[in-house]
Amino acid sequence: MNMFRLAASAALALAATAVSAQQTVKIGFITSYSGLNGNLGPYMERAVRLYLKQHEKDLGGVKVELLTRDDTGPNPDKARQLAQELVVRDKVNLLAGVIFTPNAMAMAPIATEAKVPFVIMNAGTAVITTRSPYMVRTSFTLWQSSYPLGQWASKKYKTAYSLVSDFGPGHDSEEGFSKAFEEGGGKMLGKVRVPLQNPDWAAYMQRVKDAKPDVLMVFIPAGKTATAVMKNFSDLGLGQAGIKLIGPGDVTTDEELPNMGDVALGVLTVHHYSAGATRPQNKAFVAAWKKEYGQNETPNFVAVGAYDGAAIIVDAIKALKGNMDPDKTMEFFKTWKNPNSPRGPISIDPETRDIVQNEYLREVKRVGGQLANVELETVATALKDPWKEFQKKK
Amino acid sequence: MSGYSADTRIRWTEWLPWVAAGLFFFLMPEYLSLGARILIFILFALSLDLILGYAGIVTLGHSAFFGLGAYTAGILSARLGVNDAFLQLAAAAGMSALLGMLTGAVILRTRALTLLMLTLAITAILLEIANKWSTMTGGADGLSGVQVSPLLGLFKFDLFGRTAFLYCLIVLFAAWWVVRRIIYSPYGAMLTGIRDNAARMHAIGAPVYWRLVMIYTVSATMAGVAGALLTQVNQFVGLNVLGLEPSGDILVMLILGGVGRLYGAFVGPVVYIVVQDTLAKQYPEYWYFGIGVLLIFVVLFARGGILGIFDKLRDKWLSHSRPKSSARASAR
Amino acid sequence: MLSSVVSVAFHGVAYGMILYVISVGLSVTMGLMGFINLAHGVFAMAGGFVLSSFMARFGVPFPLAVLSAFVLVALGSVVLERLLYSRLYGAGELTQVLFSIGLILVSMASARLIFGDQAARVLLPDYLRGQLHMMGRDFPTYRVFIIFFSLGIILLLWFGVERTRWGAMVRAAVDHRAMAQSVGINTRLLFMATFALGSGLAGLGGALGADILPVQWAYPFEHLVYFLIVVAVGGLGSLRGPFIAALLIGVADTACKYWVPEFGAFLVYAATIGILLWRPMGLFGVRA
Amino acid sequence: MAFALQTEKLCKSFGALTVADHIDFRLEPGARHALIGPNGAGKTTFVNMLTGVLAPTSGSIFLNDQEVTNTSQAARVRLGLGRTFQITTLFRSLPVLDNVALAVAERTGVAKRMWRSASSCKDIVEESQNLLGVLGLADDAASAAQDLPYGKQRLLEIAVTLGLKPKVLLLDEPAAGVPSHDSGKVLQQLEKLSSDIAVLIIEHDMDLVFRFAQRITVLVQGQVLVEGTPSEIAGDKRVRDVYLGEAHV
Repeated sequence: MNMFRLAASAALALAATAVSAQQTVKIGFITSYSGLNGNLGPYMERAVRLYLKQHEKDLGGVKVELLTRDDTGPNPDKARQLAQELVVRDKVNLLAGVIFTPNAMAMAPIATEAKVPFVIMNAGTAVITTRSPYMVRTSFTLWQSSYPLGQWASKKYKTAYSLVSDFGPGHDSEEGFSKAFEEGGGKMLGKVRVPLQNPDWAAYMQRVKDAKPDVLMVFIPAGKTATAVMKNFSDLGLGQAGIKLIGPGDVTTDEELPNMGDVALGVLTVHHYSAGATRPQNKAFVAAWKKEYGQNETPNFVAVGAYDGAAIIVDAIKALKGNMDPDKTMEFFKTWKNPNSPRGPISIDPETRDIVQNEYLREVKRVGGQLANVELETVATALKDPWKEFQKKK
Repeated sequence: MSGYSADTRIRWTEWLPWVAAGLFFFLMPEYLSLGARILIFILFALSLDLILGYAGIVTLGHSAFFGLGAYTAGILSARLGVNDAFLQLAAAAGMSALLGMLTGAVILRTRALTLLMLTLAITAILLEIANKWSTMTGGADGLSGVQVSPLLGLFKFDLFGRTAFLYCLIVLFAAWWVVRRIIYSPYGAMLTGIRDNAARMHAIGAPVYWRLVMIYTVSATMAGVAGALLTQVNQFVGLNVLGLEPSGDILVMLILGGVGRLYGAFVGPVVYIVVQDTLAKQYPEYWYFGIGVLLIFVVLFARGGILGIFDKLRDKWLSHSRPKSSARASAR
Repeated sequence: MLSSVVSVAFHGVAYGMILYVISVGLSVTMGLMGFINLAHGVFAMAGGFVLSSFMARFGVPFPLAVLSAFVLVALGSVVLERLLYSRLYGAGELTQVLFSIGLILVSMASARLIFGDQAARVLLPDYLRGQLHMMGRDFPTYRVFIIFFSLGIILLLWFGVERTRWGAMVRAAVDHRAMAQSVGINTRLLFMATFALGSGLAGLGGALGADILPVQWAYPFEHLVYFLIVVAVGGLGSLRGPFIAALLIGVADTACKYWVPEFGAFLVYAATIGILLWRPMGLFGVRA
Repeated sequence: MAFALQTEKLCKSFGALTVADHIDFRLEPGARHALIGPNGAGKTTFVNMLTGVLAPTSGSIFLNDQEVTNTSQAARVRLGLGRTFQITTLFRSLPVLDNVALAVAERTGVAKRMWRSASSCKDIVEESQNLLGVLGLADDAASAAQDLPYGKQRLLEIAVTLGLKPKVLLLDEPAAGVPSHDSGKVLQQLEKLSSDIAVLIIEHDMDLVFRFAQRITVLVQGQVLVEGTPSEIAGDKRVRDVYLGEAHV
């Protein structure tokens, strides 16, 4: 009964903060609860609620009101309409959330025109933050994970094949990986882009198998598609044929691991967050999550993006004492640092307003009877979005 | 109610939607972006009613024209720098008309499930093109950078959506006037004849197929204009304007309001979008449960859509004063 | 080259078989009852969830769980048929479209509430995992199983329809509905039984295919287009038609992905348009 | 002299089954002609070929000396060929007036117009009302066609076709399904038809046929058995054999 629990906890959170409400900061929170990948929205909202609950006492009496809206999946006109309403009618101080790139892009002009700071908590196409000076991103870009992945892979393997979903993040991942892989002396045997909604994967896997690369790099949106890919990889015996499966962390997102089963064992990925990471901040985060939402629940990278998104907002409120002047808020965002995020130290690049973070190489292993992404090494430290760095050089 | 026995004067009830829109503008200025969205979908539904309600063409691919119109307007601005609103509308109308004529000429000889699948396949192919041709359309990331110059050089599209709302309202009013003229014309009467009994229409010498192609083209044009409006209001085009989903949505909205009665296209989108918007704020993960229940309820208890309920009530009331209700050329 | 042809044909056939087992019921209900049932995928989804929860929660072995998916979905569909569908026979296609979309929405929300956001978890028994090595190629065991199992089901179904009294009644009712009624066939019972069988098969297909087409609450909408294409291309009211169509789609889709992946789903839709313009009633349609 | 309608060696077969076998048929202008024959003689197939619903296997059809063998149904209607259907084929949910008006509008070319209101097309409405008046349906103009009693639906069927001002009128069993005490009314209306129109009637009701027709053609197994005046037909032994034979079987 997710719905009722959510509603109840929301009501509680609001009631609790309402005690000494002189000032209210309104956050227009738009994410996807229904439609394609509608499963990700709740992770985002839970993470934000959890952070607010943990830190409401630090707010000095400023009340935070979260106005949640469903953009029904990759539905930019809907997202834009909701943003417009939140700004015009509800007079929100901040916009936040957004799973899908097109939705973020459609909302960009609203943020600019209305001067409303907009915290992107997921959508990961590199170009997004260039679309409005009022955007800041606390999640990731695909280049951040795929580029170091390519660098690392080029040291171990000679040939690679890439298989990505045919949309912005997929293209970013493909470009980031192959650029790094080829710079490191590797050879791309092929690149395939797969429709977002693709029923059967066997044909693609067969194609890869017959090309006999050393390594297959996969990016697909997190969720059940990832499971389907893993199963097909194993069903067609690519592993036995000596092909290694790697990718940005979306292939083995923490919440899907139980569905994948043993086929996921040994898969190597590069990502900024693993629920299984052993740093104390993360252990505390996971424990709090399980306490709040149940022992079987695990946070994922969407959750951590939103959790840190809530952190940046709460810190801004504290610093500005609730007076959320848009330009001052943006100034604060640009210099924000958090050495204690569950994913390690992070900060915002003042120039691009994009996240700066570490990237970890992980392997799926069995830990205490459960599958988990175990961090092996840090392959990049305080990494800025490589795409934007390359753009600057041009 | 169309045809040779119809009273074509505008009844006072027909002004109600416009009065309501006017009141909405002044009384609920904070909801204007939602309002503009509703107006656009009313126009889209109206275009569908012309072929579904009056000519009996059941389609799951009407988004092909809506989407083509949206992309035409968007590409014109974002890629070619043509920012004049009326030029964009005209181009969208022209492209959609062309597509309507071409595809209509190929598929309108078929019926029922076959027609349903052909229309669906056409919009699915357009969706694939929009997805793959990303240099032109922006692909799955959507087409941003669309701009619309101030209307007549005076009215800028503002953040509150005032200009957008009035602009959509004026376009919708013009479209309503056109549609109303068509359905009360001999052509409209002829279309209801085709819907009612196509074989008989052949036997009285009507070139049924070409007549259908013609009205399909008109309807496509109007859907294209609706799509262009969506682009202009949002300054953005996403892939979601094409494919099965928007086609299904608009079909549901129209049937919900009532098919073949002109104002069903007004009532359906208002109810659907308002219910969806309200439910989604309360239960973002489960709002479609409520919509589903609403649809099943309408099917079981209110055939003929929401306007059908009013008809039944009126008939009941009239049957007290008159012995027998007169014939009505209403929907099935 | 030759060996890749074998692989493409193999994967295409396996995929086509799943599509057929799920869609054949739709062809019959649409042909027999004239009901545009867009909600057919709901039954396939239900089958997937039955399989997964029986295996995961109650430890039911795979074969029994598959059987349960068939039986439970068939029974469940009878309830729906009696309560809702039967009121709408002959109600006009628009009403049926509206109703079935409503049903899809309600069942998607319910599935999400009950089973959550994750796809149904299917852990195959060990004897169905791994590969079989034949003709110098590897073939996933589960897909080989799917092909043979589905073939068995299909033969059983065809035998039932061609050789039994029930089958004769169904065929009579599809071809000449009024006549069937006038010679005293209890169409009410016949419809109910046929509907249950069709839905049960969809449940079976959904369960069998859950490892290939992941079952999650959005399932009924995601795959709707494919089910409809199979039925329309194959022809309403036919058993053979959708079989050929499903294999065609399965193989064409797989071939397109294997050799020309940059064309995405173009080929399937273009083929659909081509075939329907060539034969508007579908390949083996009894009625359009 | 030109014939209103003429066929030459008209043949139609469905596989091995021949349902029209070299039919040579002539309809004179202004004729009152009946086509009779036992069940399965191929009458309806013949009518469907004349109107263009079915394409003949071989042979040709002429309408006022103009060959129409391959022209469309609609084009034949424009050339003056009107037909009624054996099974009532009306615009059931539309008002009676509109049923006729649609035909009148189609004939006069008004039906293509999108930009003026239908009910303001006075000439169309008046002509339709007159036609309804002629057939005794004036009081029913506003009812839906499906609400009319069956006898009146048959009359409306004729009224719709007359709206096309046909030179040649094919009546496919106009009294089919009409109770016998009402078939007189149908006949009454038929007798009022203008003498400019050549009428071909296909009918089972022999009473009606012999009172109405001036010439009769008998079709048996897709072939013309005999043609003549009513009295010649009534006296023809072969015809009696066919019908008596049928009656005895």
